[in-house]
Amino acid sequence: MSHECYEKREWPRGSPHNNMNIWNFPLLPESASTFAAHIDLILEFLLAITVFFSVAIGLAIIYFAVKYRHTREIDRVHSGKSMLWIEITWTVVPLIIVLFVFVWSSGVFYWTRKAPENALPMFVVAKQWMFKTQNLEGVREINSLHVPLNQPIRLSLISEDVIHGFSIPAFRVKQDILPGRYNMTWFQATKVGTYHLFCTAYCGDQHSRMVGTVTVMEPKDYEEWLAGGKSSAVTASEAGEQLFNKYGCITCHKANPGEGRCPTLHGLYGNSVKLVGGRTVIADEAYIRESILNPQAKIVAGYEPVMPSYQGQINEEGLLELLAYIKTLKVK
Amino acid sequence: MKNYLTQDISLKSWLLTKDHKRIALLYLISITFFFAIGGFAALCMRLELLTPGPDLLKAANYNKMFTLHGISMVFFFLIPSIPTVFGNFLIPIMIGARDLAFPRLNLASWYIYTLGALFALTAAILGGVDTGWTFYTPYSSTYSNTHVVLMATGIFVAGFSSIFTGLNFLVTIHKMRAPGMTWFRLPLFVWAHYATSIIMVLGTPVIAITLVLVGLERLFGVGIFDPRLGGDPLLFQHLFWFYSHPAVYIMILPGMGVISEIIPCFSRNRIFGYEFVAYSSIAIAILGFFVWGHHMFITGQSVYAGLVFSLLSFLVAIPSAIKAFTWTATLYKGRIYLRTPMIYALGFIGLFTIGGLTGLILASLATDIHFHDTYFVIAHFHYIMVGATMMAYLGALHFWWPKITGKLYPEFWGRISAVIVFLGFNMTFFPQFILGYLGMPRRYHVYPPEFQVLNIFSTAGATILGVGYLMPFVYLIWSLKYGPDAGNNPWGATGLEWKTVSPPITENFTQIPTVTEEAYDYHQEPMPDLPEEAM
Amino acid sequence: MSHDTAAPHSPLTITFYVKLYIGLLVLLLATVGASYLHLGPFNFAVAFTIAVIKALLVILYFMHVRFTEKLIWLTAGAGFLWLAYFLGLLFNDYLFRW
Amino acid sequence: MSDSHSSILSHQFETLDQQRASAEFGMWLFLVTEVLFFGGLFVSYAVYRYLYPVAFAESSQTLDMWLGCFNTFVLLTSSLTMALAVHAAEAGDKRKLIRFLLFTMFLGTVFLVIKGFEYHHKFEHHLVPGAHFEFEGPEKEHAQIFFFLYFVMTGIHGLHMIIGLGVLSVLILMAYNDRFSKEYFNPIHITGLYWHFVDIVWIFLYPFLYLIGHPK
Repeated sequence: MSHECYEKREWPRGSPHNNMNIWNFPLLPESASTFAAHIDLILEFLLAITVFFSVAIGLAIIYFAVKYRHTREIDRVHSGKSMLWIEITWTVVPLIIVLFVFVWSSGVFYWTRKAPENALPMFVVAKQWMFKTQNLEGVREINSLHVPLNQPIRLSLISEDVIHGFSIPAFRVKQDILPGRYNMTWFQATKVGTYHLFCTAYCGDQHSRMVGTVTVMEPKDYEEWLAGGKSSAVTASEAGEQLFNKYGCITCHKANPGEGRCPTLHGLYGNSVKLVGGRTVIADEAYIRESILNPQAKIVAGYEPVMPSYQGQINEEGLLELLAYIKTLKVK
Repeated sequence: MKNYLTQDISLKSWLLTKDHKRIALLYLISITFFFAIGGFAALCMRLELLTPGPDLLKAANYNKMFTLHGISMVFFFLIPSIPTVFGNFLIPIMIGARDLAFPRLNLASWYIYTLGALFALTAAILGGVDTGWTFYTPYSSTYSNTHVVLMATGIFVAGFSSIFTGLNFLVTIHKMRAPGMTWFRLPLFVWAHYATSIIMVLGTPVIAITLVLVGLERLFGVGIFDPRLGGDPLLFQHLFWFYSHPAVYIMILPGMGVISEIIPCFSRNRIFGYEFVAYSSIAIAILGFFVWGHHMFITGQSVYAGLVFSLLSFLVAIPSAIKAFTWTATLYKGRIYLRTPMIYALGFIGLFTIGGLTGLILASLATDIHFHDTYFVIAHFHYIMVGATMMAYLGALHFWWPKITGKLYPEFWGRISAVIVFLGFNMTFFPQFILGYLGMPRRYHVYPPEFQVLNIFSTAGATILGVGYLMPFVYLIWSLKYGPDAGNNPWGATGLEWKTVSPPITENFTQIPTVTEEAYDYHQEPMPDLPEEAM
Repeated sequence: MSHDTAAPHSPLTITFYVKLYIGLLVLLLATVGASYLHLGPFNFAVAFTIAVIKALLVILYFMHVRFTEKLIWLTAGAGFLWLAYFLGLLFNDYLFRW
Repeated sequence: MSDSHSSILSHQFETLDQQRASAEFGMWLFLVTEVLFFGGLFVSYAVYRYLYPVAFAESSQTLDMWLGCFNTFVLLTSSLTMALAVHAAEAGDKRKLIRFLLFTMFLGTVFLVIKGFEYHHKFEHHLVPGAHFEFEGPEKEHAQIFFFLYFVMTGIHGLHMIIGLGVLSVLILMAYNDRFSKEYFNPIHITGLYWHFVDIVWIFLYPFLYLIGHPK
């Protein structure tokens, strides 16, 4: 890895570097998602607090240092006792401020964690050192993600090796990507353009080259782009269906309950499952993933533990495609 | 009468000394060495970051540099810095004791530190480690091809040095106080070290066992963090930060103690609200244990845990704020002398305030999404750990230099260097706040070109900061030979350490003193003039 | 200085130690016996409670904490309290993961 | 300060009582660090037992609960003999002191020998985590986590026992050389604290590792 690789990297358009004037550098990040304004507002409030107290303390120090400088003759008589009301004031006032910010900020945070129902699912599989992205239409990209404008996008993220980070500063979006477990994030882009995508969790040698772009397009352009990429691809759930047949899942998991040796997967996603031992779990992505890789971990009540493990046979992308397929299976 | 330096000057008497003051000097030399190593690594990083491309270092070497910087600065410089040098030297004298409770254990701590340091240095010389000082799994346990186990061993070993130092301080402060030295007559420096020691004793064992687990996982390929084997990599982060967040308070609390000594002395005023400062140290030490999860808001930790940790993190801000207000209020109607230690102390307040308040932005869940793992975090914790702690460390070095060596440093150069350090520091790290806001991730070896100008500012500032750090190194050593004699109490300060001779005798006091007054018994009286040749 | 009481002697007799020891053995048998019962989640609770009682007996009597200064109570308590805090805050994560 | 004291009172202390209280407090602080040291393991244990309850129960069944029970009995007995040793030291009875310390060492050694047999059994049955790990049952990986924790926890506990035995042998030599008296037996007392603490760790390890699920 040398200069060569670096030179080839294309930084997003709009990068001031392209203007050949390095002094024209930004001081504020782009704001290109629905989150940006909300998070920035909290930031601005906290910055105002920071500036206010820093300046107040700084000025007080300078004022006292000048006024009570040792060479000056000035009245220095004071009781020398601390005053309780002052102590209480400067304990309670900051307390109120931070509690206010806590409530406000936590509300926004909660919003950023819960994707809306109508969000468009997409997948990100990270590995040293690239992001592999895929949408439901089956278009796969590397270190690049195309999304339509004003459409909530829900990303399921998983890593094949170490912990990575998924950060789009312009959207105020960041989520670590863990191996072995799905993490989720979502956003809704509000401005057409191309933005930085960074890996923010240190992941080894080429960490700083694990970067990419996110391109926001008008819905119409996005459709065109999809059509261009789709020609050779199948959709994610079609790919999942192929895997479903290839690995023989279909022989046991039948469409109707009670037909096969195994529970039906139709209508499974998002519903509760009764397990041996009386526990129930919600069939979310994590549960379905575990049931493929480690089927004995949670046995559905009324069934024998006959399913073999698929650990090491299906890769992360395959699992995500299977998930996409299973999610399409509705009750017949 | 012979003092502790001239009592016996053979090398053997130094290497086998049980005198807390000599052990403090052994530590001073060791940690200065590690400060130099960490500083060198920082210099390499800043030079590399002058340009967006890879120029000076290969990616792998850059990664090793920031790891070396982090490990030597955190584990081998900042954590031991003020406690092992100034705490060791001063706590027994301040409370009116002849030594720490366990002098042999104290010496053993230094040897344990040195052993750990040798492991770490061996790892660095054999090719270094590239995991970052945080050793996140599974990268450290499975994927990294560097000397992780050796380095982890070094930190594991050095951890016991920290545990034994904390234990020694706690026993000493509880059991060795002179007659009349009640808890509320203790200097706040001692309170701060008491709080620090609590963290050392309660926190350090957890990082020790965690590093053992990482080492086992790496050596034998089995363990509890590898997700391929059903492990949870986030558990490592929990265990790691359970120690490493409180460790931040190990680094800052002793500094707060130093500032609480310097400010009253150079404003010739009692400290404002003594009890509040004392209790806030303890509050910080205890609350500091309950906030570790704020390093994991966006790692996949549960949202509920995030809420709890965020709230607790906000609460830690309160005792810290109390301290900053209190120090400022102490200046009111004082008689203020802007001597070198005071300039450092006032700089400390300013930088600590900025560092602390920007911490709120990271404790707040929503804003942390944007700032997590960016240069904003780097800037924030450098304001605390370098801005504040290093200022306190240098302030302490100047304040107690006359006591430790019996010599005065050149005041003029002291003031110049204090101002240079302050300016250089701000120039280095302020641009990094903006870089973080723009989204520049930390630990990046190459970066998008629009970030270059701010990085140039930062590197330029680092150069100035480096000069600021080199100056005391030169003139303090110079003063050992050429500095004028300090006398026993050049600052007209209160506190038992100023009532003994400079440098103190081996058992500190000819007779154990009886304490009859509170700490900081200042009455706006003028400070003694420095001799001409000290200016 | 020659009259200081060098070592406070605990008021415990050998007979007391032996009785305590027998009590501990009874608790050991109880914990083994309880493991044969099918109590669901309470199996753990019972085993844990018995272990805590055993540990308390050892700390209070074998380790003489019952007869020492407050500081030792506080110190001994702090260790276990911290462990409890650690577990409590940690399970804020594990119990509530989505 | 009398002559008999000057040899046992270190220079930094004023009185023997101060010295004794400092040593005791110091040892307790050390035990607190030990609580947190083992705490890291207990916390990890709690997390994985919560995540993989079935695997933990099934793995636990492969341990011999009666051997574990016997070992608990051995350790509790050694705690008794240690307490009696301290009692003898308080009375200044050198002969009894040495005898009880030897008893304690003997019981500690018995514990380690039995532990050794258990380890040997695990090796023979491929229950040691690593390439040769074999486990009948659906959750092999999770069982491996149980056995990893089992070996680390009991291993570190065993290491503490070995250190304890080393300290005990030094104490016996010191007692033999008349280094202790009614006035001065700090080392016996604080070693006793350590030994009891190691016992306490085992009191928790036994039900946590051996008694999950129901014996068949």
